Order: sequence, then C-alpha cells, then structure tokens
Amino acid sequence: MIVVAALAVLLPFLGAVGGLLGPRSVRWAAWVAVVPAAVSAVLAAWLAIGRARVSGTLTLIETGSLPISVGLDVTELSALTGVLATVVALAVQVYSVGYMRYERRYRSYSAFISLFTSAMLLVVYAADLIVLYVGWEIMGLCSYLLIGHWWEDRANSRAAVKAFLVTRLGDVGFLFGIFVLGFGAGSFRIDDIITRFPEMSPATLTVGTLLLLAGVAGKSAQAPLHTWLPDAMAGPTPISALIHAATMVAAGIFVVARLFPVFAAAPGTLTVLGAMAALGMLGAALAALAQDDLKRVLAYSTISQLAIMAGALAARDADAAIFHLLTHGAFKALLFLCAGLVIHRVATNLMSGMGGLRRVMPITFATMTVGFAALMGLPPASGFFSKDAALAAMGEAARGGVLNTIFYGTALLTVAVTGAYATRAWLRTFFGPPAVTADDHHTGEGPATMLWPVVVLAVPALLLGFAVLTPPHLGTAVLSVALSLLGAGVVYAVWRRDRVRDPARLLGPLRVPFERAFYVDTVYSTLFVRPVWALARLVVRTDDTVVDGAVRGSGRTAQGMSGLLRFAQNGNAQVYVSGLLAGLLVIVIGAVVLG
Amino acid sequence: MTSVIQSIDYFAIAPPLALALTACVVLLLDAFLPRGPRVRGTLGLVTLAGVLAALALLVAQAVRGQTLATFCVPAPVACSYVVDHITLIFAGLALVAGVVVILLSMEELAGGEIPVGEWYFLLLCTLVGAITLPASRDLVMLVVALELVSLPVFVLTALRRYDGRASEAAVKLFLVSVVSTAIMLFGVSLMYGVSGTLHLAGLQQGLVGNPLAQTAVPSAALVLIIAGFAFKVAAVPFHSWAADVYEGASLPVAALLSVISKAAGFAGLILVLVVAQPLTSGIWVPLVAVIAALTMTVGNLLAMRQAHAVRLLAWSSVAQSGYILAPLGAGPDGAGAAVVYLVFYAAMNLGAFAVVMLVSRADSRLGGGTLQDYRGLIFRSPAAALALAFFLVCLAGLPPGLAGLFAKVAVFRELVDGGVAWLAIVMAINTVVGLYYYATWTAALFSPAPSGAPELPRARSAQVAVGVAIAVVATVVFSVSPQLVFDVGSLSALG
Amino acid sequence: MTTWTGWLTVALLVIPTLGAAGLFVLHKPTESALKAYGVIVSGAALLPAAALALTFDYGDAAAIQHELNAPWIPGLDLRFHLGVDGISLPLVVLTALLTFLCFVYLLGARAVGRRRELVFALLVLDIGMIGTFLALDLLLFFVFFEVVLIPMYFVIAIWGGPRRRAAAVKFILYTLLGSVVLLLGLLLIWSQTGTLDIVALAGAHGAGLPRGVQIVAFIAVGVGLAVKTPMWPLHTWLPDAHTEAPTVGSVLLAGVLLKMGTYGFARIAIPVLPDGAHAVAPWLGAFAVVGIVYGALACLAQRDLKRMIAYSSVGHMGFVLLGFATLTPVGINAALFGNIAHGLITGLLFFLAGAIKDRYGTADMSALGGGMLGRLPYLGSLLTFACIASLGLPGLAGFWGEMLALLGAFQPAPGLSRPLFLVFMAVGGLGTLLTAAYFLVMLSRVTHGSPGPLVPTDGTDVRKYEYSAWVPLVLLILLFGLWPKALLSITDPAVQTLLGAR
Amino acid sequence: MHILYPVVVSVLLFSIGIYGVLARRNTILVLMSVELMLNAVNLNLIAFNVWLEDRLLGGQVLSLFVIVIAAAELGVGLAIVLAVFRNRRTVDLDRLRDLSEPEPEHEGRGDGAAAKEGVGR
Repeated sequence: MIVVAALAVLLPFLGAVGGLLGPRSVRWAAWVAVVPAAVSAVLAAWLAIGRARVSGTLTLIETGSLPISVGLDVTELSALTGVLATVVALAVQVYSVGYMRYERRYRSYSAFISLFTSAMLLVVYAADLIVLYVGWEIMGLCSYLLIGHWWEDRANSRAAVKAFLVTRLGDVGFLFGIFVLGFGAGSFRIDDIITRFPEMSPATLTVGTLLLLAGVAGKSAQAPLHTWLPDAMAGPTPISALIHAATMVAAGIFVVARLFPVFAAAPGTLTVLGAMAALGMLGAALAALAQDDLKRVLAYSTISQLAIMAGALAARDADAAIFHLLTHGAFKALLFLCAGLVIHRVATNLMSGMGGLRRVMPITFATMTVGFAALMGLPPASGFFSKDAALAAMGEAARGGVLNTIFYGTALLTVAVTGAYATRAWLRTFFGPPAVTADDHHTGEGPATMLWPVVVLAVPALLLGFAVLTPPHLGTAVLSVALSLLGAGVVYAVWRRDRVRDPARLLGPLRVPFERAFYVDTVYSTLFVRPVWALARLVVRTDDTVVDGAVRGSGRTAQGMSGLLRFAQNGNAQVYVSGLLAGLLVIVIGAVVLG
Repeated sequence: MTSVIQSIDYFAIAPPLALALTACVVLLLDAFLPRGPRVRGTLGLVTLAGVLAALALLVAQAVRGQTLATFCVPAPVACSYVVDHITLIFAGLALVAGVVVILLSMEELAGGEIPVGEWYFLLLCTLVGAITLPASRDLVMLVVALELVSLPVFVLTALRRYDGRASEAAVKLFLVSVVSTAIMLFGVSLMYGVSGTLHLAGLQQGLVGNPLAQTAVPSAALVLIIAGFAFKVAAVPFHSWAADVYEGASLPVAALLSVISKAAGFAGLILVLVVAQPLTSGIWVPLVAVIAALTMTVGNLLAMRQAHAVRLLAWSSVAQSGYILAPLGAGPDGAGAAVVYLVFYAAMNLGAFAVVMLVSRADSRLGGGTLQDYRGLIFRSPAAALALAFFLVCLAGLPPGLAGLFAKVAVFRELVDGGVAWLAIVMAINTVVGLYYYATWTAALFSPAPSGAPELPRARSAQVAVGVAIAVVATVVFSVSPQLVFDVGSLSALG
Repeated sequence: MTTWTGWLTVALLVIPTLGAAGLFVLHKPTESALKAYGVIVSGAALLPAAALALTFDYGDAAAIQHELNAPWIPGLDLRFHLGVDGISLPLVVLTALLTFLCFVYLLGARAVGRRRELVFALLVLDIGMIGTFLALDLLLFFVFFEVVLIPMYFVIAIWGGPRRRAAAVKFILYTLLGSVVLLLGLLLIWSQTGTLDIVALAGAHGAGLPRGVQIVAFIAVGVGLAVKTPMWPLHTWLPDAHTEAPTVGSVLLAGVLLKMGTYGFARIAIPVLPDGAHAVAPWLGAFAVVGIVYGALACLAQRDLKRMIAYSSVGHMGFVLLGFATLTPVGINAALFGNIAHGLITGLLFFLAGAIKDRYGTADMSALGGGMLGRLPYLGSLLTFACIASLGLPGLAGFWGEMLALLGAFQPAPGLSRPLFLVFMAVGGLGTLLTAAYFLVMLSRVTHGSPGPLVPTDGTDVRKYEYSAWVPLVLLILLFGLWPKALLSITDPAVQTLLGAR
Repeated sequence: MHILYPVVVSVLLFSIGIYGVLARRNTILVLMSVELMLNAVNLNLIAFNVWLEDRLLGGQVLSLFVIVIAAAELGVGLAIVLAVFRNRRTVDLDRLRDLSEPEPEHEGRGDGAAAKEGVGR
C-alpha cells in the first residue's frame, strides 16, 4: 500500500517533469497533465476507501542532529484530504484543457499544476515534518509561478511576489515551530510528536504550536497574513479555484488537524487561533460584501470560510473543521470554476460588467447557485452540514469562557454577512439587466472540458453533507439558516429597489473601508514594505561610504602618507644627511634609555 | 712579551686573493692591450673567470667543511679572518651575484663610453670587500672591508663621466656613505675605548671589567657602529639616498648596490649583533624591530606611487631590507631567517634588475624607463615579460613565486615564534602595500601597449639574457626546493 | 601514511600543471585548438576527481583516504601531505567539475582575446583550488590558498569589465591581507604545537594549546578565512570583483574561491582550535547573521545583476558561517552542504548573468527592462530556476544548507549561549525571507513584464554550449535538493569525527 | 690626564664636522668637514689606546687605517666633485637635485593613463 501512496505523490511529479521537458505539443502536455492526476485521484481514493493506515519509511537522513525520515504516513485524515486534493486537481486539469488550451504557455502551466498536486500530496501524506515542509514550500512556489502565469502584466507579477513572500514569512515561523516540536519530541516524525507531546513542557508546546500557527496563517490566509489571497486572484481562474480556494489554503487547516492532539494540549495557542479566526471570518466577510471583482468576492469568502474552520479547530473540534474543509473545497472550487466560466464569457472580472447571465448560461447558473447555497449554508447543500458542525462546536465551546462566547457571536454574525455577500454576488451576476459587453464573440457556456468538471463538482458540493452521517444540531442549524436568510433578505430588498445599482451602497460610508479590506495592505506597506526598502537603500549607501569607504580610505591614507614621505625625498643630499643624523640621534637616545 | 707574528693560512684567504689578483691582471691587460670591442669582451671574460675561480675556491673551502681561521693573536686567542658557515654563505652569495653583475656590465660597457679596465677593476675590488667582510672578526678588518665595498662603488657610479646624473648620484652616495662611515668609525673608537679590544670575539669579555661599560657608552657605541651597516642596507633613517643613486647609476651598479653591497651590510650587522653580541640582545632587539618596521613601511610607501621602474625597485629593495631585518627584531635567533630571506631576495632582485636592463637596453631612450614603457612587454618580448613577472611576483611573495612566499613565511615564522606580534602585523600590512605596486607593474606587462606608441625593438642581449637565466634558474630552484636555502641558512649552522 | 592511491590526488594537481606548462610548448595555436585544449586538459583533470569519488570508501568517510605524505621543506616543517575525506571530497569534485564546465562554456564564447593566457590562468587557478582542498598540512594549505590570487587577479584585470583594474587590485590586496593574517594564525599554531600536520592537530582536538593562544589563533585564522569567505564586514572586495570579472572568473570566484575560506573553518579552525572556536563562535555567529540580513538588504537595492548576485553570496556565506558558529555536527554539515549548494547555484547564476550580459550588453536591471521570459524564454526560465534554488526552496540544493544551519542554531553546542543563538536563528529566518524578496523582485523586474526598449544584440536563446555547461549544474542542484542524503551521508561521519571527543 | 679631556675634544671636533656637513653648501667644504669627523675618530683611538695601555696597539693601528681611508675617500670625493663640476658647472649641493622624487603632476601621468586604459579596452 505504501507504494500506492508513493505513486500517488510521484506520478504528478513525473507528469510535471514530462510536461516541462517533453515535446512541445499541447496534446502531449494535456495528456501528461490529466492522466497522472486521474491516476493519483484513483490511488488516493483507494487509500481512503481502504481506511487502513499506511506508513513506510524510505530512508533516514542523518543531519548530525535529529534525523529526517523520508517516509509517508497515510492516516484517515490524510487519505480524505488527499482525495480532496487529487479530485480538485483532476477537475482543474481537465477544466484547464478547455480554459487554457489556446494559451501559449499551457505546457508550463499544466506542469506547475501537476507539481503542485504532487507537493500537496506530499504535505498530506508526509510522515515527517521536514518532509511536510518540503512539500509545503513547493506548494508556495507553484502558487507563485501560477499566480504570475500572465507575467506580462506587472500587477500579476507583483501579486505573485506578494503571495510568496507573505506565505514565506509565515513559513519561517512554521520551520521554527517544527524545530521546537521536533527537539521537544526528539524526532521530526509526526507520529513521534503526537505520541510524545505529554513529555514536552507547556511552554514548549505553546511556543511550538504558535510558531506553526504562523505558517498556518500564511498558507491558509488567516489574519494577519491573509493579504496575499485577494491579490492572488490575478492568476488564471482555475488556479484560484484549485490552489487558492480548495487545496493549498486548506493545507494550513490540515496541518493543525493533523497535529491536533498537540494543539489541543496548548490552550493558549487555541485561544490565539480563535481570535485570529474571529477577526478573519467577520473582516473578510465584510470585505467580500463590498468587492466588485467577482473573484475577489470569492477570495474574501475563502478567507472567511477558512476562518470558520480555524474557529472550529480553536473550539477543539477537528472533525468539524475537516468536514468543512472538504465541503468548502468542493463548493469553493465549484464557485471558482463557475466564476471562470462567467469570466470566460464576459471577459471581465467585474460584476458591474455582468448581469442577467442566467438565461445565457443556464448550466453555470444552476451549478453556481448550488455553490452559493453551500456557501451560505442553506440546506440541503453540503455547506449547511459542515458549517453547522463548526458552529455547533463553537457554540459548545462558548460555554467555556467569555472569549469563546465572543468568537461564537462573531461566527454567527459572519453567517449573516455571508448570506448577504453571497446573495449580492448571485444577484449581480445572474439577474438584473444584461450588461453590454463589447467582446461577445463567445457564445454558449464554454467548451465541454470546462463544463464537465463544474457539473461533476456540483454533485459533492450539493451532496457531500450526507456523506457524514451526523444529524444537524437543531438549534444552531435553525439559527444559522435564519441569520443567513436574514442577510440575504436585506440584500435582496435593497437590490429590488434598483436592479442596476450595487446593493453594497447599503453600507454607506463604510463601503470604501470594506472594499479596501480595512486598509490592511496600506498599513503593511507603511509599516513593513517601505521601511525595508528604505533600509535597503541605507545599507547600500552605508556599504559604499562606510564599509567600503574604510577600505578605500585606508588606500587613500597610504597614498597620502606616501606623498608626505616623497616630500622629504627632494634630492638635496644635505636633507638626507640631516634626516640620517636626526634619526640616528633618536636611536642612540633609545638605545641609551633601553640600556 | 709573546710573539705576535702571525702565520697566514693562504687557503683561507684564497678567494679574496684570487679576486685581487684578477683585479690587477685586468688593470694590466687594460693598460697593455689595444682598445676595442674585442678587448672589452676579453676583459669581461677574464673578470668572469676570476670570479668563477674565487667561487671554485670557496666551494673547495665549503667542501672541506671545517672552519678556517687566520690572522690570529694569542692569549686570548682571537682571529681576524675566519672562514666558517656564515662567511661561506655571504661570500658565495656575493660571488654568484657578482657573476650576474659582470654579465650585466658586459652589456653596459658594450657602448664603449665607459673605461672598461677601471670598471672591472673596481668591480673586483668591491667583490673582494664583499667576501672579506663576512670573514672579518675584528673591527679593523670590518671597517676596511666595508670601505673596500663602498669606495669602488662611488667611482663605479661616477664612471659614466659624460652623464651629470651619474656624477650627482655619486656625490649623494659618497656624501651619505662617508658620513655614515665616520659615524661608524666614531662608534668603533668608543667601543674600543670601553672594551679595550678590537676583536669581535673579545668584545663581550672586554666589556665586563671596564668601568665605562656600566654607562650608556657601549649602547651608544653599538648603535653608531651599526650605522655604517645600516647605511649599506638602506635601513631607515639611512635610506634616503637609495632611489636617487639607483636612478642615477648605471643598472649593473644599482644591481650591485641592491644585492652585493646590501648583503655585505647584513653580514656586518649579523657579525656585530649576533656573532659578537657585545651587549645583551634586550638592548638592540627592540631597536632593530622598530627600525625594521619603519624601513619596510617607508620603503613600501615610497614605492607605492613610483612611476619610474628603477626608483620603484630602489624603494622596494628598501622595503625588502626591512623584511630581512625583521627576524633580527625577534631576537638573535632570527639571524637564520634573515639569511634565508637575503638569499631568496638576492636571486629575485638580481633577476628583476637584469630584466630591467634587458628592456632598457632594447630601447636606449629609456633610462630604465617608466612603468608605462613596460606596457605590452608580453607582446614584444614574451620571455622577458614572463621572467620579470615571475620576479615581481616572487618579490611580492605570492605563488607561483614560491621562493618569495617561503622567504616571507620564514620571516613570519620567526616573528610569531619570537612573540613579536606587532611587528608581524606591521609586516603583514606591508606585504599588502608591497603587492600593490608589484601587481600594478606586473599588470602593465600584460596589458596592451597604448595605441600609437612607437614599435619598440625587441630586447636582445646575450649576456644579459644569461644573467636573467641564471636568476630565473636560481629562483625556480629555490621555489621548488627551498630546502637548499633553509639548509645553508639554518640557525644551527650559524652558531 | 601514504597509500598507493595517493597518486590520484597528485594527478589532480599534475594534470593542470602539465596542461599549463604545455601551453608554452604550443606554437601559435589557433583559437579552436586552444578551445579544445582547455576542455581536454580540464576534462582529463576531471577524471582523477571522478576516480577519487568512485574509489572513495564511503563506509569510512571520516578517514583520510588516498593519502600522500612526503617531506618537502623540512626547514619549515612543511610536508607535501595530501588526502581526501568526507569534508573535502565533494569540494574537490565540485572544483574539477566547475573548471571543466567553465572550459566547456568557453568553447562557445566568442571573441575572447588572448585565449592562451586565459586557459593558462584558469589552469593555474585550478591547481590552487584543488590543492587547497587536498592539502593536509597547514603551510601547504596556505601555499595553495595563495596560488589562486595571481591568476584570478589577471582573469579580472585582463578580461574584466570597464573598471577591472581597480577591482582586480582591490581583490588581490584585500584577500592577500586576509591570507597574511591567516598565515600568522597558522604559524602561531605551529609555534605552539611544533607540527603543521592537520590530521595530527585535528586528532589532538586542541590538546596542548592553551585557551588564550587558541582564541588568538582562531581570530587570526578566522579573519583570514573570513576575508575570502567573505564575512561581513570584510566583503567589499567581492561585489567589485564579481561585477568586473568575466563570466568564467565570476563562476570560479563564487563557485570555488569563496569555498576555500569556509573550507578552512571546517578543516583547520574548528577542529584544531576547539576552545578558540568555542570562545569566538558567538561573534562569528553574530557577524554571520548580520551578513545574511545586510547582504539581503544590499541585494534589494542593487541595480546591477552581477553585483546583486555577488551580494547574495555574502548572505549565503552568512548561513554557512552561522552553521560553523553553532559548532554542532548539524551546523557544520549545514555549512558544508551550503558550500556545495552555493557553488552549484551561484555558479549557475553567474553563468546566466554572463549570458545575459553577453546578449544585452549590460547587466543593469533597469536597462534590461523586463520581459525576458518573452524574449528569451529558456534563458529566463533557467534564471528563474537558479534564483528559486538560491532563495532556498526545499527540493533544491539551496534549502538544506540554510535549514540545517538554522536547525544548528536552534540548539548550539553545549556551552554556547542558547538565547543568543535563538536570536541568530530568528534573524537568519528573517534573512531567508529577505533573500526570497530580492530574488523575486529581481525576477519580477527582469523576466516579467513586457519587453523593454533594450533589444538584445543577439536574440538567440540558450545555445548548445551553454546547455552543456549548465545542465550538469541544474541536475546536481536537483539531485542534492531532492536527495540531500547524497551529500550528508559523506560529510556527516567526517564531521562527527572532527567534533569528536568533545 | 683623565681620558675625558681628549674624548670631549674629540666629540667637539666630531660635532663641528657634522655641523660643517650639514651647513656648508659647497661640496669641497663638506668634504673637509668629513675629514674633521674622521680626525676626531683618530684622536679618540689614540687617546683610548694610551689610556688602555693596549698591548696590541689596536687603536693606533686602526687610526693608521683611518688615515688611509680618509685619504682615499678624499681622493675619490674630489674626483667625483670634479666630474660633477665638469657636467654641471657647479659644486653646490643644493643645486644638485636632478635626481629626486618627481613632481606629483608628473607621476600622476601613470595613474591617469592606467584609468584611461581601463576604459579603452
């Protein structure tokens, strides 16, 4: 079985290599992208169905300190997440064949997705934290490469750099967290860490998990490291669907769940996680309410939904978090792919350029409606069940303290806002008067390779909730559906009054701050980016004037002294003799003193 | 009163005797043979033969391997002329260097403006002095030998009678030299006064009973004696004459001054300070250290901005004197390292002078030339350029010039071992400064000549080429197998 | 103890020597003959290196193998003592390989004036570099350490850019100052122990050397090596030298010459002077992390591509030094790994920068404009690859050195202040972020965006000879990145021995 | 007679010689000053010899040598002065300054040209 896991990881990698180095034909690239993804999906499913824990170590790498064990360890959680990752990846690969096939750089694009799939699987299946970190970072790289896929546009390039750097900032902490836990447990093996955490001091646990949390926040776009995600929407839509909605961002949640016993032993960390989640879910939801760019709406909603998962984790319910992770993966991928279809059709990201599309794109309309329903948590869509589980967990935790109560309240408020922004996006896209688009040479909904994945994804988005046979918690269920509908109702009411204008006008003076996501970017730019640039310029100046200046100065000093000495060499023999005698006198005096 | 009639060991004094005889022969031949280019060559060859004969005698002495002493007085036994290890090294060095200088002279004299007989005669006289000096074991002998080294050089410098610069150089050399000699003699007289003897062997003993020995007089006397030798090695503050004289004198004379005369100076220093050791080393070692530091620093700084090749070599040889002095600044045991460095230095420096001679001969407009004139030498005469580059790199002390590197390592080793860290650091910095000008010059050899520069004739001179070859071979041998030098200069042999 | 395979180590030195000497014999060789000559000689020199790697007993990587020990200069106690172990073997092979690749690169480079001299200089350089890694005698190490100065000086001064003369002079003077200080340190060790034999000295683990002496000697040796490494603030010769040096010069300078400094720490400074190392390690670590951040910040604001890569070396060498400063096996493994990785990656980066400069006529980033991925997609992709490798992405060689160095700093050797090293680790971590920042900003500026007004004079993408010089590097970067054990399993036993008995 | 008297005289003589060497511009006079210095040495030697009652008469022997040396030096010196006079028509020491460190602007030629060459290639 371990071979199966290894193959699942390796095949997409080989696919990436084959795609990059293979013949220059789109057909080859497409095959080499889709087939490994499909096989991996099958293998991942096999592992998940087998339900047996699979683990194996290829080799131990002696580092001189704790060894690194190169191995895989497929737990139940890993297997499930693996299925999610591979299925979404397969969907995206197939979808991309249609979406990107006329793209000049399809080869590298699909290869990077394959590489990403491989890295994600490595993260999911890794038995060792360092190995996990390897995959973790490679995912970051792929994300960078894919966001910057249309690098001709400087904005994309900037977004890619930003995404990489912000996540890397978290990753530095993540790596240090690995060190702390690894040394605490005397091993980097996840298993050892989970079994040995009682031996660690509370301080070690808290510090280690907090540091890991930094990485989680970076990857899963949690406050305060969330700012890269909305910008990352600059990448091709399938990428937004795959990486920035369904899988990569889920990696952070996955890691916390994977190490959950350790996190559970560090209450301080969970409180911090809860606070981050509370801040993130409401803030992002509010920001989503004011965006005009459809993909940015979805991006902020991703942040918000991930925060809900984090909230569930903070409430010590890892299952609820993973449940929501899975359903979210499905419905958010669906939403993005639908958004991709829409954008493909109208050639703009902005909702002000859409409207009335339900007639033109009925399939998209239907599937996206499912997606939005799941997002809002309306029964019977999958999101209803998972969100309910998460909310119930948080409600349960709320009994334990004031802070937790506040978190729970925030979560409920978020549900209402979610209802509002989802409805706004739904209405602005598919209803109202059709916007006139200059570029209307696309007819129909799009190529089959794009439609099929959407339809396929709609099924789990709708039905995945029933897979987990836990009945909804009645109280929270009713409350959340009611809140969601309340939010939706308010937006609908405003929209009804004027079907052309944006219901976000309801926000009044708050609209701009919301749209700018509370100016976090600006603050970061002032606080960090600009000082670093100033510092860099200062360093260059210092290097030239002080550090190198000292070097050059010593050269000049030597030259100057040389000039002084040359002055004495004026050719007059009597000057020479005078110097000689004066020097001799000094030496004689010296000798006499010494003698 | 015991007899003071001395028996003479002629084998011991055979080398200087051979040289002196050759000198007379040369003078006679010059007087009786007709003038002409062929005679010039003949005289050169005779001189060369004489030097080689002396060298052969020296080798014979070395092979025999025992210390020869002559001109001795009884009770307490003290000899004025001793042929021991140190004598052999310095004399051998002077003679081999003499061969190269004679080869350079042959080229210099080819022009016919300089009287040949006198030239060779004076050259041989200098060599007599240079090989007598390391054998001297009393102050009279030392003074006379030193004068024998100096006086002919004044004349050699001035022999280019038509050249005002040569005369000027001679005046400067003469003036500084005679003042130094006078100072030295004054020191000798004082030393005689406080020790009651002129024999080096008796100095230490003589000082013990003398009431004046408790005063500062012996220290002062020692410093004054050193002055004469310090002038020879161009140590600070006796350095000022060096560049002017090197520039004004003809190149063979400059080479002679920088190697033979300098070696004689060091021989004297080592004899007075280390072999005789009239005073405890605590008095003179710090002084020598300070002088060494000053000498290398001043020499290097002055060389740094030099555009004139010979002046640069002059100041660089001042700096090199500082390096040679440095191990003596670590203690008497440093003499071995000083000798080792001197031997390496002689080969490298003579080589450099020989190539400069070769290049300046190729274009008589250049009196040694500025560094600019060396640009693109690699294209004009690759062999000369490579040789010069090799010597310069050696002088700088970097591989592939391993000879220079090992020489410096030997000195550094002595300094570190002797615990004179400050001097080691000063020398380290000086090495870097030194590299600056050596590297600049070397780089000039390999960079293309400025466009529009006249096509310079290729360097061609058989004798000088042989001289260069000797230096190259010596330096390469020293590089590959430096142990040869370490063997001769090893400390145990000095005792 | 001389083993019969000692001739392999000698062959490594003799082949380039004969090759260099052979150049004097060749009479008016043609350009193409010289091209072939260089490749053949360096290829021949690669053979013993490969043989060395093949016959190396990996089960006993801690032991000195292929040893040759013969007296050379008894007057200086200098012995001709060569050998390889797990620490030096990778560097020896890397050197031979990089030299070979440089000659391969020169196959295609057009219009190299005075090729014979260039071949000569590079071969002499090769002798010095390989000799340094083989030497097991303090003075012999120093001699080889010095051998590289003159040829590199000429490589910069003759084939360099417009301000080459000043850069070359600065390079040689600065590094000479370092080496002289190094020599003083080595001689101090000698004067206290009476031996120059590195194996014996390392085996003694500082026995017989008083602590005070060890500290002074470590500072002297360390400063000497740090100049070559270069450690902040002794680095300013490097940017100038790199900016002006021709491509092959930069490659060898970054790829091998810098390693000679860091190798000295592993070979001499730390094993021979353990107490000194212990006392000075916090300072070394501090300078190292300052170098990391400082180098990265300096890179951020650079305009010239080659200069930026040069400053990046300061940062990367900071990680290597940090690894040494921890005095832990993992730290030293990290440093040795970082050495090799940096040699491969920065070598590749300089190759690429040189190729860009050849094509565009400038390496100024603002002049280059952007859009290289559009104009020269393969070159741009390779540049991206090299940058990503250099910023320490896991899966590529650059990562392991940095990660393990930080790991070492997390738990430094007993006796070193843990909080201090934790601060170093944190600052180092920040450094990795800044490193990523400047590389990505550079990529963004140069490879992304629409092509600028500057049109390359030579619009062909990567050529065959360029591929043949670069692909081996790319493969090795991947190999060591994906399979770090390949290197760690060689160095670790040697490092454990080196730190043993403590 | 105490040894101090002759020695003091000798030191004075020597000092006068030094003064002459430093202060006289005419080369001939400088030569004569050097003679004074050498004679101070002689005086010293003889006095010490007597004071020490040296059996080997070392001081006297050396003083004979010094006299010879002085003569030789003077001879060579005068010859050189003659040569200088023939070439330069002067024997003033401070006008014999053809050989000296060149003026800075002259030697600056090297640097400037080197820089230019750097750009030129």
